[in-house]
Amino acid sequence: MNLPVSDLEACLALLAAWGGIGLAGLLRPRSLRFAGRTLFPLGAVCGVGLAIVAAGHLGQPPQSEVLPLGLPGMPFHIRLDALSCVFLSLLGSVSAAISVFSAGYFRQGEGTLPGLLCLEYHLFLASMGMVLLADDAYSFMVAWETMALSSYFLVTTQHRIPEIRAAGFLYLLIAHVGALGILLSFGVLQGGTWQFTFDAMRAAHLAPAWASVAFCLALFGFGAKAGLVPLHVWLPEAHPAAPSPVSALMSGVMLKTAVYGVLRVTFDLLGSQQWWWGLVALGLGLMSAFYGVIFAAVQTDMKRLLAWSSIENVGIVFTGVGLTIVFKGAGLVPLAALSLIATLYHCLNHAYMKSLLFLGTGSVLHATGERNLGRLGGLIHRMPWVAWLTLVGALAIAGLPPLNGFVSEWLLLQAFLFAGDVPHTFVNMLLPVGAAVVALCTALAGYVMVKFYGVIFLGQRREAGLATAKDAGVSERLGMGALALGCLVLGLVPAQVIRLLDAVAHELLQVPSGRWGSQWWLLAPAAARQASYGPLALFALLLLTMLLTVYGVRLLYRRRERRSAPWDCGFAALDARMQDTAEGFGQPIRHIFEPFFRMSRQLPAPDDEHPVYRVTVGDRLWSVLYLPLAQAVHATANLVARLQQGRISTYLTYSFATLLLLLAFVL
Amino acid sequence: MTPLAAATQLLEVLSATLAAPMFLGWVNQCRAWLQNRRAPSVLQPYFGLRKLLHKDAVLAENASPLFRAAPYVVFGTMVVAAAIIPSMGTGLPMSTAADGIALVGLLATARMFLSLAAMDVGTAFGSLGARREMMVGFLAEPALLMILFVAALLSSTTSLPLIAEGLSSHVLGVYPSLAFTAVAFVLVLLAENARIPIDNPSTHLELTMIHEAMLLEYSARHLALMEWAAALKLFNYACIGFALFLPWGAGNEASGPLGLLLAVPLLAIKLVVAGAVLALIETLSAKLRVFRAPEFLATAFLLAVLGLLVHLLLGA
Amino acid sequence: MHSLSLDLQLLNACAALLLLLSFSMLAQRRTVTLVNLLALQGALLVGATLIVAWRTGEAHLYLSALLTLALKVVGLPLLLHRLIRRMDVYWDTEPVINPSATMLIGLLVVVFSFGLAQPISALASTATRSTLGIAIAVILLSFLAMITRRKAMSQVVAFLSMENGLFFGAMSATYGMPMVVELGVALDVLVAMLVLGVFFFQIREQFDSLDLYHLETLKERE
Amino acid sequence: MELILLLASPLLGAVLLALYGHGRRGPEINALFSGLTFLAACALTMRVIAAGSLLLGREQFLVDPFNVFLVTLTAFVGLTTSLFSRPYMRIEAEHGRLSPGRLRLYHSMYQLFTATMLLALTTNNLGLLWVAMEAATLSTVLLVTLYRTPASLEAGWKYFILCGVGIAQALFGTMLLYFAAERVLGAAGVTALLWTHLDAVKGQLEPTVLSLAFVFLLVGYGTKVGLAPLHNWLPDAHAEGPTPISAVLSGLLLNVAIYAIVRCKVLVEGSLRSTLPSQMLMGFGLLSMVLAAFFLWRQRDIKRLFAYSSIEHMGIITFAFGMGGPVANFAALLHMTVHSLTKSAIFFAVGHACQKSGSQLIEDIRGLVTVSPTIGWGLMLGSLAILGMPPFGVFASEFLILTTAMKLQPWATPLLLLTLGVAFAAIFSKVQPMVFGETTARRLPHPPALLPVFVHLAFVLVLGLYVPPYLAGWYHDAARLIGGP
Repeated sequence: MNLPVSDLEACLALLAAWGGIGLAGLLRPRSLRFAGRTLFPLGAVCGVGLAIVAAGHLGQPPQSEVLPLGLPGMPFHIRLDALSCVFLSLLGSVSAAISVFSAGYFRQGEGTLPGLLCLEYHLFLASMGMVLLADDAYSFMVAWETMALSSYFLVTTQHRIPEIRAAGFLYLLIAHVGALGILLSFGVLQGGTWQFTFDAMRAAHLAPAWASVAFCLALFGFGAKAGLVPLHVWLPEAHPAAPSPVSALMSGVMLKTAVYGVLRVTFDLLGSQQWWWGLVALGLGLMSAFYGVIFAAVQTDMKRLLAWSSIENVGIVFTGVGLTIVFKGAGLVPLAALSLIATLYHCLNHAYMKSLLFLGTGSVLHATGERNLGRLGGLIHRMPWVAWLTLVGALAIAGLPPLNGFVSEWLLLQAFLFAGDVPHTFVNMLLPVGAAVVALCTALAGYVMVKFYGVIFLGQRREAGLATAKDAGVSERLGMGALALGCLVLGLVPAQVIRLLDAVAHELLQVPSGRWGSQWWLLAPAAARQASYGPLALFALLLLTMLLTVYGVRLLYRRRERRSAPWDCGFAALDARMQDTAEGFGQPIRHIFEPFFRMSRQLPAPDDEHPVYRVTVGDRLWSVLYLPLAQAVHATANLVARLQQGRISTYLTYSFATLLLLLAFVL
Repeated sequence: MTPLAAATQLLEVLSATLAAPMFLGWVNQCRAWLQNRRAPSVLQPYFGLRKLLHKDAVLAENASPLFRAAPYVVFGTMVVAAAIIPSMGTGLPMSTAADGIALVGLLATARMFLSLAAMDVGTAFGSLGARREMMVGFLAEPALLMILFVAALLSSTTSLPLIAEGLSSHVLGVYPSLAFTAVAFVLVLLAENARIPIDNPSTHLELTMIHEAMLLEYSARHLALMEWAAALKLFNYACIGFALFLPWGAGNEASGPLGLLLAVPLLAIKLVVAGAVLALIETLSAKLRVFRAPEFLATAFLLAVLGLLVHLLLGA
Repeated sequence: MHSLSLDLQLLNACAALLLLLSFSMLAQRRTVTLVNLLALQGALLVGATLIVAWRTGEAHLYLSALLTLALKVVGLPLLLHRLIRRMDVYWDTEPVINPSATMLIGLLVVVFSFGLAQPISALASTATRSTLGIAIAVILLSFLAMITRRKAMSQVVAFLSMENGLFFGAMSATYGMPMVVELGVALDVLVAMLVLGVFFFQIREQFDSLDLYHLETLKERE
Repeated sequence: MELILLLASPLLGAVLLALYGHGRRGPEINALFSGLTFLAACALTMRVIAAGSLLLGREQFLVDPFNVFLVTLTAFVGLTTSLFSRPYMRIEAEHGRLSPGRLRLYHSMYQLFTATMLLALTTNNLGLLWVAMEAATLSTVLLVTLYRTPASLEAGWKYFILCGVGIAQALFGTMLLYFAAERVLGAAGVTALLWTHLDAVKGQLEPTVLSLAFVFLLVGYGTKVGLAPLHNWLPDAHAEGPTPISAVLSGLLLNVAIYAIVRCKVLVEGSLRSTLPSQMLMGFGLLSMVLAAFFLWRQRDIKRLFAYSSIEHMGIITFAFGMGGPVANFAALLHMTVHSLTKSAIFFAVGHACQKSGSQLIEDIRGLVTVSPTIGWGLMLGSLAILGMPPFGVFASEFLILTTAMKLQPWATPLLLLTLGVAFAAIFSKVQPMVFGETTARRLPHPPALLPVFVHLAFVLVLGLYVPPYLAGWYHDAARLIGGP
C-alpha cells in the first residue's frame, strides 16, 4: 500500500473512526434511521478499509509506534505484524458484513436506545482492533477489558429480561476473572524489568518453571474468553441472550482474539516452548470440541445450538494450537508451521461460517419471533434468501468439500497424519487418537447441521404463524451474501489464502516461506506426492457432472411432473406435528453419550389425558464445578459474617487482642 | 496429463457409472441363490432404472427446490468419487485434486444432501430416515477416515492411487494393522450401503428402514438417480476396498495401455468375488435393531483406531 | 528501695496507687464510685505531675498539672456526676466477664506490660522511668475495663482512665509532651466529653437507658 | 499565606455556618467556603510545583509532594461533595428527616471536618497530627448520628468508642516516638516531634522503642483506616450517616489515616532497617481485602456494600505500601486518588438513588436507567470503575499492584485473585439489577446534582488513560519520599 501514512497509522485511524462513529450515535440517540442508514454503513466501510490495509501489509516488515497515552513511564505501544494483520483483516471483513446486516436489523424499542447501541457496537469493534494492535501489557489489558465491557452492554441490550441479565453477569464475571489471569501472566512475563512492553518481554528470558506458570495463566485467561471447557459455561448463556449481529461478532471475531492472545503469548513473548504445554492445550481443545458438539446436538434453541457449536470449533482451533506447540517443542518446525496454518485457517473459516449462521438465525428470529426449534420449520418457502444463504454456512461448518470448513479440517488432519516422528513415543500414540476425535467431531458437526437446517428451514411449518414470515431485507441479504461468498472463496482458492497466512508462520516459527507448491489452484502442504487438494478442479468436475446429468435426463426423457400430497401410508391425518422434532433428532446422541449429560425426563403416565414427554439436558460441569464453588464462597461468607456480630465489647476485644499479639510479635 | 492418464480417467468414470448397477444386480442374484429363490437377472437394476426414467415425476406439495436438486447432487458426487478411486489405473489426474480425505468429504456431502432432502417434505418417515442415516454416518465416516489413515501411514501419502501403488509395491506380507482395518472396512461398507445387518435394502418395514425411508417421497427420474447413486456408492466402496486391500493389478504409467487393458478383467474378477462374499455375509447375518447400530459402528471405529495404534506400535 | 530520694518514693507510691485504682475500677460496679475513683486517679496524676515538676523545674509541667486538675479532677467528674443524677444510672449491670476472671486476666496484663516496659525504661534517662510499666499497665487495664463494661457510662469512665494512663506514661517517660500537644490533647478530651454529654441524652431519649445491649443491632450475622 | 487561607477558610466557614447554617442559603455558603478552600489548595499546589516542598509556620507545617496532592484531592472532593449535598440535604429536609438546627450543625461540622483533615495533612508535628485526627473523629461523630435514628446512634457510639480507643493507642505510640526522638534530638521538646527532624535522624532512633511505637501507631491509625479486624465501626458509620458524610468519610478520612500510617512507617523502617513494618502492613492489607470481599457477598444495604468495598480497597493500598518500592508506592498513591474520587462519585449516585426509591435496601432499588438514566449510568460506571474495569484509573493501579505482587510476593497472588473475583461477583451481582431491569424509583422535587458524579468519573477515566506529566512527577517524588525496600 503506498499511502501517505504507514499501514499502522492507517489501521489506527480506522479504529479511531470506529470510535468516532460510535460517539456520533449519541448525537441522536433515539433515531433509528440515523444509526441504521448512516452510521452502521460507515462502520462497514471502515471495516472493509481495515481488512484491505491489514491484508495488504501481510508479508511486510512489522511497524510499531508509541502513543502519547498511558501511565507515566509506560505509554501505549502499538505494533502491526503478520499475526495481528491476519486477525485484523478477519475483524475488518467479517465486521463489515455484520455491520451491513445490522444496518437493517435493529428495530425500535428493543431495550437500549439505538444511538447507545451504536456506541457500544463500534466501541466493541474498536477495542477488538486495539487488542490486536497493542504492543504492551497495559494497553492490551485496557483494550481487552474494554472489549469485555462493551460486549457485556451489548449482550444485556434487552436488560428487562432477568435471564439475559443473568447471562450478562455470568459472562462479565468469567471474562473478568480470566482477565486477571492474563494480567498475572503478564506480571510473570515482564520478568523484573518494570517495562511492560512486549519487546521487553521478548527480551526477558524466564526460568522454565516461570515460563510454564506464565503459559498456564495465559491459557486460563484466554481460554476463559474463548469458551474452552471447563470455562465455557458463559458462552451458551450469553450468545442466545445477545442480539444476533452481536452474537455473530462475539462468536465470529471476539473468540478469535482469545486465540490471537494465546498465539501471541506462546510463540511471540515466550521465547521457547515446552512440548508438554502443547499436550495440555491439545487435551483441552479435544475435550471442548467433543463436549461442544454433543451438547450442540441435543439443543432445542437455535442460537444456543450455534453457541455450543462455537465451543466445538474453538476446541478444534485449540487442538491446532496444541499440535503446533508440540511440534515446535519437539523441533519439528515444518509440521508446526502446517498446524499453525491450519489453526489460522480454521479461525478465518469459523469467523465467516458462524457469523453467517448467527445472522441467519437473526433474520429467522425477526421474521418469526421464535428461537425454539420446536416451533419453526418449512421456512425455505417463505424466506428463500435466508434459507439458501444459511445452507452455505451449514454445509461449510459441517466440513464438506468444496467449502471452506473442509480445508482447515483437511490441513489439520494432514498435520496429525504426518506427526509420526515426534521424539516421544507415547505422544505418537496419543496423536492418532486426537485425529480420531477430530474426525468424530467433524462428522457430528454434520449431524448437528442437518438437525439445525432441516428443522428450521425444511419440512412443514410447525406453527400456523410461520405462514406469514417475511424474508430478510436488502441490507440483511447483502450482509449474509458477503459472508457466504467469503465461505465459498476461502473454500475454492485456499492456496492463495495460505500464501498470505504463511507470513505468520514465517514470523513466529522462522520457517522459510514459499513451501506451498507451485500451482495456484493446488494445495500441497509438503510434497504434492504426499498430499494435495484442488477444490477448484473438484468443484468444476462436480458442476460438470451435475450439469451433464441434468442435461442428459432432460434430453432423454422430457416428462411432465405433478404435485400431490405426500404419501401417508394409508394413515390420512398426517400433519406437521408428526415430523421429527429437535428433541427427537437429538435422541440418538442422548442415547449414545448419556454419561455426559445431566438429563431429567418427564414421562407421561399410561392413563394421561394430555400426555407430555419432556426431557431437559443440563451441563454436568455446571453442577460438578460451579455450583460447589458458589456454595463454598457462600459458606465462607456466612462464616466470616460471624466476626461482625454487633457487640461493641467484642470489637474492643479484637482491637485488644490485635494490640497484644503485635506487641508480643515485636518483642 | 498424458493421453493415457486421460484415457484411464475417462474409462474409470464411465465404467464405474455404467457397471455399478450390474454389480448391484450381481449381488442381488447371489443373495437370491443363497436364499434358494429364483434369481432375477443381473441386468434387473437397469430395467428398473429405465422404467423409472420413463414415468411422470410426482412431487409432494411442499417439496422445495432443494428436494429436486438433491438427486443430481448425490449422483454427481458419486460420479466424482468414482473418478478419484483407482479401480483400474493409478495414473488418475483427478486424484491430485482430491485425496482420500476429500473422498470421505464427498461421501459425507452426498449423505448430508440425502438427509436434508429427506427432511424436506416433512413426513414422519423422511425425518426418521434422515436421523438414522446421520446416526450411522457420524460413526461410519470417522471409521472410514481412520481406515484410510492406516493405509496412508503405510505408504506415507493420502492420495489414493499412490496408496494403492505403495501397497502393491510392498512385498506380500502380513500387516496386522491392515487386518484390523480390513474388518473395520467391511463393517463400514455394510453400514454405509444400507445392507444387512444395519439396514435391509429389500424391505419397506417402517420401523427398521433407513435408506428407503429417505427415498419414500421420490419418484420417477429423481428416484432413478437416487437408486443409481446408491448402486454407484456400493461400487465405489468395493473399489476402495480393492485399492486398500487388494491393490494388485491396477495399471499405471509404467505398465502402459496394456496394463490398463489387463486391469479391466482383473477388476471384473475382484468384483464378482466381492459381490458373492457380500451376498454371503448378508445372508448369514441377521438384521440388528436400530439402537444396536451404534455399537456395531463403534466396533468398526474402534478397530480402525486399533489398526492405527498397532501400526504405530509395530511399524507395520 | 535504698537510696531513693523522698520525692521518687512518693512518685512510686503514686504509681502503685494508680495501678491499684485501675484494678478497683475493674472490679467496681457502682457508677458513682467509678467516677469518684476516676477523680482520685486524676488527683494522683496531678500529684505525680507536681512532684516531677518540682523535681525537674520544668515550667510547663506545672501548667499541665493545672490542666489536669481542672479537667480530670474537677471538670469531668462533676459533669459525669450530673449526668448520672440526671439519668439515674447508679449501677452497672453484671459485667461481660465475671470480676474474678477479669482480675486474673488483669494480672496477666500487668505482667505483660511490665515486660513491655522493660526495654524502654532501660533506655529512659528520666528518674521516673521505673513507673512507665505501671503507665502501660493502667492503659491496658482500662482497655480491659472497657471490654467488660455493659453500660455506656462506665465504659466512658474506663475510657477516661485510659487517658489518665496515657498522661502518666508521657510524664514518666519524657516529663510530658510538648506544650502545644498537651493543649491540643486537653482540648480534644474536653470536646469529647461534651460530645459524650450530647450522646448520652440522645441515647437516653431513644432507648431510655444507657444499656449497651440496645446498641447491638447493626451486625452481619442474623 | 495560601496555607493560612487553606486552614482559615473552613474554620471561618464553620463558625459562620454555626450561626447561619440553617438559612435558605446555607448550602450555598457551605459550597462557597469549600470553593475558597479549593482555590487555596490550588494556589498552594502551584507554589509547591514551583518551589518544591516547603516548611511554614516555624517548621510546624510541612508541604511536600506527598501531602500536597492529598491536600488538593481533599479540597476538591470537599468542594464536589458540598455541591452534591446542596440538593441532597434540601430533599432530606423536605422529607422531614432534618430540622433546621441539625442542618446548621451539619454544615458547620462539615467545614470543621474539612479543616481538621487539612490540618492533619499539612502539619509537620506528629503530635498535632494526632490531635487533628482525634478532632476529625469528634467532628464527624455528631454527623453520623445526624438522623437520630436508633441505628445511627448505635453507629455513632461504636464509631466514637472504637476510634477513640484506637486513637488513644496512637497517642501512646506518638509518645514513644517522642521518647525515642528526645534521646537523639535532646530535650528541646519543640523539635522532637517534627517529622522533618525525625526523618533526618531516623537512622539513629532506637529500634526496639520504635517497633513498639509502630505497633501502637498502626493499631491506632489502622482503626481509622478500617483495617480488619479493627474495621468494625466503618460499615455502620458509613451506612447510617447522611450520604455526603459517607462520601467524605470513605473518600477522604481513610486517605488521611493511611497518610499518617505511611509517615510513621517511613520513620520506623528507617530506624529498624528491617522489613518488619512492611510485613505488618502487607498482613493487615491482605486480611482486610479477603475479609471485606466475603463481607461484600451478603450485603443487603447498598451503602454498607460500598463501605465494605472501601475496606477492601484500603486493604489493597496498605498491601501496596507494604510491598514498597517505587512502582508499588506509585501504584498505592494512584490508587488512593482514584479510589477516593470513584468512591465518592458512587456515594453521590447511591445517595440520589436511595432518595429516588426511598430506601437503602438493595432489593428496593431497581431499574434506575429507565427512570433516570444519568443516575443509573453513573452508578453502573462507578461500580465498574471501582471493580477495576479499564479504562478507569482504578484498573491502572490494580494492574501495577498485581504485576508487582506477581514479581515480589508471588505467594500473595492467589489471595489477590480470590479477593478480586469474589468482590467482583458480589458487587456486580447487586448493582446490575439496581441499574437495569424494571424500575421502582419515583420522581423528586429537586434535580439531582450529577455534575460531581460525572466530573469525578471523568477524572478517573483520564487517570486510567493518561497521567499528566506534572501529576506523574508528584507521584514519583512522593513515591521516592516513601521509599521502602
